[in-house]
Amino acid sequence: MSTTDPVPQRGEPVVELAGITKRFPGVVANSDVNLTVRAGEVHALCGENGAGKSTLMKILYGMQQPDEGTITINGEQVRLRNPQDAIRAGIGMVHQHFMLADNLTVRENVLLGAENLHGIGKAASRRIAELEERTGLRADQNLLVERLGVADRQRVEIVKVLYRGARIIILDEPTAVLVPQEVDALFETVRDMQEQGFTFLFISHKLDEVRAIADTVTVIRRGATVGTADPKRISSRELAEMMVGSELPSPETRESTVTERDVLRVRDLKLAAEDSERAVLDDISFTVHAGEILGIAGVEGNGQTELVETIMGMRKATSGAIELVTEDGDRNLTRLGTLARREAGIGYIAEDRTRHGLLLNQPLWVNRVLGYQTRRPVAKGPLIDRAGAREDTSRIVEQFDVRTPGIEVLAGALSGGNQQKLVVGRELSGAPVLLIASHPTRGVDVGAQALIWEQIRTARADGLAVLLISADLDELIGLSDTIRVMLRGRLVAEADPRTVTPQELGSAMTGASTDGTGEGDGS
Amino acid sequence: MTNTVIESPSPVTGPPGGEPARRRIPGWARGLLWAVAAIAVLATASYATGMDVLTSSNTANTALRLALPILLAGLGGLWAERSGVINIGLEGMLILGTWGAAWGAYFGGSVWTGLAAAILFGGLGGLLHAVATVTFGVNHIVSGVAINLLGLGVTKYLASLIFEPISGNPRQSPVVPKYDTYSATFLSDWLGDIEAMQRVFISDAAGLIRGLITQVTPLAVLALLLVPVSYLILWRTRFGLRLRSCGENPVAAESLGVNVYLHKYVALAISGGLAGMGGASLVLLPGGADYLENQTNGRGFIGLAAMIFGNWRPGGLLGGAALFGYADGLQLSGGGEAVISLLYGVVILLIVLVVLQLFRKQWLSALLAAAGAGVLYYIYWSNDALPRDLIPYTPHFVTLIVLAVSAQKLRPPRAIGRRYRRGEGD
Amino acid sequence: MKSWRTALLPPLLAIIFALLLSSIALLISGADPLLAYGTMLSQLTEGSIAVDTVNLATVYYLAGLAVAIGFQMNLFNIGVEGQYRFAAIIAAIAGGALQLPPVLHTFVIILVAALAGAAYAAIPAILKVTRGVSEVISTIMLNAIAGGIIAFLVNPDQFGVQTGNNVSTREIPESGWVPGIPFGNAGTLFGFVFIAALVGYAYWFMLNRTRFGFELKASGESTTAASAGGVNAKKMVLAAMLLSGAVAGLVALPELLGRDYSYGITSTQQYGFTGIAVALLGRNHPAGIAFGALLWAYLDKSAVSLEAISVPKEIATIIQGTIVLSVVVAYEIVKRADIAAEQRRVGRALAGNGRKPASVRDGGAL
Amino acid sequence: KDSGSNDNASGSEGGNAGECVTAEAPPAPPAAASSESAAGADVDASKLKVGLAYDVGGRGDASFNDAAAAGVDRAVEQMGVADTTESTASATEDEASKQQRLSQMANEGFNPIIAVGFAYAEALKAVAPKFPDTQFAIVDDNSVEAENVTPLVFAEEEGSFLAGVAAVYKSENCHIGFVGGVDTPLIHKFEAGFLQGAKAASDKVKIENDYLTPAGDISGFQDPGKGNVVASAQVDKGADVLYHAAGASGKGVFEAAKSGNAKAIGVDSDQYNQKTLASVKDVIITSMIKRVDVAVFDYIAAVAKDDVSTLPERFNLEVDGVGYSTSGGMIDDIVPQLEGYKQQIVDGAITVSDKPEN
Ligand SMILES: Nc1ncnc2c1ncn2[C@@H]1O[C@H](COP(=O)(O)OP(=O)(O)OP(=O)(O)O)[C@@H](O)[C@H]1O
Ligand SMILES: Nc1ncnc2c1ncn2[C@@H]1O[C@H](COP(=O)(O)OP(=O)(O)OP(=O)(O)O)[C@@H](O)[C@H]1O
Ligand SMILES: [Mg+2]
Ligand SMILES: [Mg+2]
Repeated sequence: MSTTDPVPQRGEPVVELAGITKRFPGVVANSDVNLTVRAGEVHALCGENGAGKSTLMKILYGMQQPDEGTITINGEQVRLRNPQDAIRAGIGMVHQHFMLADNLTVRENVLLGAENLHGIGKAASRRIAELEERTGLRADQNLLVERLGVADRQRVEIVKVLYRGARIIILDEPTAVLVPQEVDALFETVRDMQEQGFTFLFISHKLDEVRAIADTVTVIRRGATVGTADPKRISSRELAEMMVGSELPSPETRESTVTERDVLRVRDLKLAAEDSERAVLDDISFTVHAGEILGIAGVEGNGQTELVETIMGMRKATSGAIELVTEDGDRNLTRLGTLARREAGIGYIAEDRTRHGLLLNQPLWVNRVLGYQTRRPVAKGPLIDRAGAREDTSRIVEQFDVRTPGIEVLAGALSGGNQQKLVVGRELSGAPVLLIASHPTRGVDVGAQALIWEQIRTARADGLAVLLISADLDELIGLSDTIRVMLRGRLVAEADPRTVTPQELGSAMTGASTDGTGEGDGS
Repeated sequence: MTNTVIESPSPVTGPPGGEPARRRIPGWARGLLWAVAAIAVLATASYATGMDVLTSSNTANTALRLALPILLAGLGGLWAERSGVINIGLEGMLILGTWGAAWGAYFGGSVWTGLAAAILFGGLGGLLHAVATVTFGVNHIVSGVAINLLGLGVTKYLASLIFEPISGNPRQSPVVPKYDTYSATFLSDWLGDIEAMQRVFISDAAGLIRGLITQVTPLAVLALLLVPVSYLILWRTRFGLRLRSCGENPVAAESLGVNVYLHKYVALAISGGLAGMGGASLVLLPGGADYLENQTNGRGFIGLAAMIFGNWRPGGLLGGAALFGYADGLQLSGGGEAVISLLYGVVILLIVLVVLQLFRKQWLSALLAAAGAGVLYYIYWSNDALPRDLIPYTPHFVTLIVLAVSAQKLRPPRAIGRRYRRGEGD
Repeated sequence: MKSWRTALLPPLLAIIFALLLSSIALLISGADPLLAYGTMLSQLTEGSIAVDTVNLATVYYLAGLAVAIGFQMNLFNIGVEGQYRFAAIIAAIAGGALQLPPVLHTFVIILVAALAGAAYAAIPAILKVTRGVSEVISTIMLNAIAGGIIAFLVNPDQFGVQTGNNVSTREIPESGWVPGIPFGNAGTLFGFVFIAALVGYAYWFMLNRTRFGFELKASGESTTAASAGGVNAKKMVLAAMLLSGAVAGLVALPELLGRDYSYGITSTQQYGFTGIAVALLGRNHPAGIAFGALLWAYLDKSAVSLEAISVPKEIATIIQGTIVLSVVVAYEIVKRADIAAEQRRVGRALAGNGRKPASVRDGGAL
Repeated sequence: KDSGSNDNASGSEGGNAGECVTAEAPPAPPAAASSESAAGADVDASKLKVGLAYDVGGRGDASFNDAAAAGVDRAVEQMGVADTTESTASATEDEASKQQRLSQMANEGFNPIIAVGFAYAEALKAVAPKFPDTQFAIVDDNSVEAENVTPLVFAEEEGSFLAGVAAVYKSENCHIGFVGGVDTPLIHKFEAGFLQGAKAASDKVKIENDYLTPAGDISGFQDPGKGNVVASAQVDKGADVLYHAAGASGKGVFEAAKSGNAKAIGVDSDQYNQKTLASVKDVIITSMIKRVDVAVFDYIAAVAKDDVSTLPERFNLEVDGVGYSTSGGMIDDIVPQLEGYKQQIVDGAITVSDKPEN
């Protein structure tokens, strides 16, 4: 193996963080945090958005310097001035947001910064191949990373860490974008490696996952350690209460509000990939009724993004029809641009709020205008109604509990959850007849999550039709009235949210099962 | 209901829209293919119009010379932009290089001291760009504009301070040593014979190659070698990998212990040095000027264009520089008639494109290309000389036409032009 | 919001820094910096320098605005140079050929210039949206080509007139001029100053008050977010480029309609490149650009006086380069301080609100 | 390594000089004393303060700016001019800067003020009326109509005519070339005279004729690299005597001539003796000289005598405002023929056009 250091005995503390304090301008991200991680364990960290988990881990990984406190690795007090120091100390980190260069190959991404270990030639290739084997990565080393799906990217990240000979591995929200099966596979790998003596620090907002994999869990609230517990002896609900000091919400819908009135009709929709005949979307037909939430399940990269963007007019359908039924009657949207579709009454919560939802360098009230620049109360004819926009933004801030010092603050200065609340508030303000919600609560903490679910549900009760795309199967099952499963650009199965389990849904999403969840697909 | 748990579900290996990885021809082979295609088109045009100058050794020789500063500036751009820093200050660094070359060659007494001083001066310009953009996070374009101004102002100032007492002219240096030229005589004679045989294609190719191996200067050889060398360093060494990673995702690079600032600094110093070398190629080549105010005349910008043309790759930028140099050389030495026959070559190119697009069922662009071909053919057919005021701009026209014809799949480094600060990544 | 300190401190610091640096250069060359600066300053009150400075600044202002419009949309329109020269020759030819009543004549010339500028900008715009050709390359090429077109058009065989050894377009009749404001010995202020100010106001209004300006800015900041918000990026590229070209088309008009009345081979070039520096100096803000244009013009003008006291006038270029660089560095430093202050403010405000842990009841979940 | 220069264009096949010449040269006049302007011999100019406004390039450009400077220098030396000032235009300055330069000098009491280059024409039109008591002169332009403005223009075409004749006499291949810097009317005069002279001497001479850049792009005067390429191409086509009117780009022309075993003719001043051209002087057989220095000197003398009307309307061959140099002795053998043509032009038997045919 690559590490020649004596492997510490199981159960001995390998990482001891004592009295760590980190202040950012205006925020104390960590205050007097103490954390002890023992060799060979999976140690979970839990906490709300912005609780300071990532910051703490970055400190351990040498990317941030603590203002106070000490770090002890394998019994030796160390100063980690940069990631290089941490790597040398045997620490590796898989970041919350992928740290991959898309335009470089898998091999290059792995080698980067660790060229001294095995050179950059054959020996390195062999070692990478070995690690790919171990982590289940089945991509050619010379493939550009941009061609990989999320699960494989995750694996590349882990290969990167292993390649550097890390014995202590930090996984910051590694499961946020994975489906249950992928999560299981990841956990399998983690357990295997745990057997071999690796130590893990694991961060997740999904408490059942924490309970499934972790040996110990430490909860952080507002930058300070609340306590450490044994996850096997504590329920998710108790854990959540430790985190937020309150009950754990669940996205359940009960009484159905589905009506007979069609709102969105999509027929035989087809979308060809750029420069090729291959269909990214094939033969998609469905209808969303007023008061209905139609959930689309699918592994990321199977065409959900494209479906949403085609309905929004950001991509041009190759064939098929999209119709919206409003009070003024049927409107064929197929030939309209995005703005016209929005004006026709579609609200759109994009899957990536920073790329598609917000102008990060503009104040909140300017963001209120985006997508509504032709409509009252934010516009008057060809002019922008600044007073109207400000006023309505204040309303959203109030109504949706956006935590911000004011509406002149730049959108980029809000935390992710608050950004999302602003987007949801905006998209529900135009009195939409249809809401397209892509991953509406991704990366959002439990409190904000509950609020967003509640708002969607309220609007649904008023007759709003919702097309919901989510990777969070609990959310999908809890909110939807109907679920359709998308695989390789087709709608392959239908499931009843009242009876289906996440595991079954996961099987259908990966094409592994043709039974149980309704009509099968032909592949 | 069954709970099927799949061991390793990774059904999708690429985002939709990404094509199933097409088999790719290696870069060098594609370059060769392009070169052969280009010679074929030129040979046909030369044969059809009876203009030997299209493929004469003299044209090739001239093209090489005119392409040198552009090539070197382009390489400078490549190094900077691969590390994530936009460099429109190339012009200023080129100017600094011209002054340095003359100064070094005059006071050092040798072309090599001149070259060294040019690299040094250009490199200083690059470092200034690094201080501004990397350390102070200044907008890259602002800094580039400032460096262009400073390059001009400082060299003018230094020239009047140092050169004027010797040359009696604040805008010109005294006479400085020039590079000797070398020819591969045997090969060149043999190729000369083939060229004289007037066989289609073979003679044309011989002529072009012969032009590249006669009266070559060490500086030209060095510059050409720098293309593969740049490739090897940037794509085949650990330093290059780290440097490129700074241009693609500096935060990721940082997270792996790469010193992003240092790599950007080094990249910019090299960038400036290369641009400085480009300046030296205006001063130290036989037949060139000594230091002369304003002699760079926008070549830094053309170099930048050549680099974008070449899609941020050394081979591509060599192609861009060669295209520009060739068209310029042709127009200068062959005049209007030669340009007219080049037009014929462009028409052939467009016809090929029409066929290709018809084959791909891209009706609209086929139609456009056909219309373009028609118009150009009409111009060719109805004129024997173009308006002479426009002829000097042949290389600019050619570059535009080639860009418009070739589908643009440009792939700039992902993080180019972005501000990066240590420890600010998420 | 922004204090005067934030707006004015950086340029002041930068100017001081640039002066210090230039002083070193001056001392090396054996000149007296104080005398040099004194001469530059005292020039302001002499002859027509003050008026000339404003006149030249008008030209730079328009060029700066043209560049800034492109920057708003993340387009790097290096092509202002070619666009203004192309527009100038077309407008001069049209203006010289037409016979119209006074105000109308002027108006038509301005219109022609704007259209010609936009037309020349349309080439890179169309190449960009249909073929993906980088506007940086295409405008570099078109700048050069504009020179050829002008040489061709101004040729006496086409539309030019030869006077002495100069060739230029036919003189525009007086009905097409924009009358200036005479200050006696202090020169004549271009009437176009007011038109330029109007254009500056229109730019500000368009950007900050109209839907179009909103879409432009949004698209410039984030193409993806804008397109999700219903803004067609390609259309905005076209619009921004055409608008930028149209304003570029006006660049030569203050001189053409206020002083020269014809455009020829000795007409000044490079205003487009100066425009880039001025736009950057003014941070794309109409008032900032005005400040940058005035400063730039002043440095250009006072450089002429330096030779009289045998100081190399390259010093002015060095000052200009140093100012551009140090202004942005100073802005950067002040901005960082401001962001930190802002964060502290946000932090305090949140702390004041009592950043209570999220509670399910807050969201009103079932 | 290439030995010094290629020897492919060796002159052996060209036969002896003169084969190309088809026209009989007019008889040379009896040698007259060179009229090196004696105007200033006894003039006292100690009351004059002379201002000199250069065009782009300024003092030291080894071209017309430099020649003007030489004229003033001689005036200082011989006539005791009290004070001088000078200022140079920059390539990108606006019209107002030129006016400013002239006004500034006038305000400071300089009189006369000499504007070097036709680029000052417009500025002078605006400034001259404001300073009626100041005398102005402008080189290379006669379009300014004002009482106090004296045009100093030259018959470049006449001097170039003789250059054309010399080229034909010295060509072994009966093939010569002209390289113009920028395609402007001023340079057309050089071209026109050269072409006419060559054709007058031979009806079978082949002439290459190229410009480096079109009007408005002054880089043609500053790009020896381009000059070299164009001239090399001309040499390659067989031209063996090249005449340039390309400012600093001319250096590239000389180098092309040198490496192609051809000869070259300089322009404006005696380029054989120019420091920056020392390495190529052996190919410069003669230069077409434009006596800007003489014109400037004579002008200052005339102002000192308070009578500018004595100045010639045009500085032509007759007043030795243009001419040719013989430094290096390479055209000593054809001086009689050249003098013969010169006499014909002076006498009016030959009129030289200032516009190229076609
Ligand atoms: N670079 C930084 N500059 C300033 N403040 C920061 C920075 N990074 C983090 N913070 C602050 O530190 C707090 C903790 O952030 P951190 O990313 O550690 O939260 P987290 O617990 O990982 O949240 P999440 O669950 O959303 O990932 C944030 O709320 C933020 O205010
Ligand atoms: N690079 C940074 N520079 C300045 N401030 C930052 C930076 N990164 C984070 N912050 C601060 O952190 C806060 C947001 O933190 P963070 O991104 O961790 O939020 P979050 O709630 O964890 O959202 P998410 O879970 O979606 O990442 C903001 O208040 C912002 O001011
Ligand atoms: Mg976070
Ligand atoms: Mg985090």
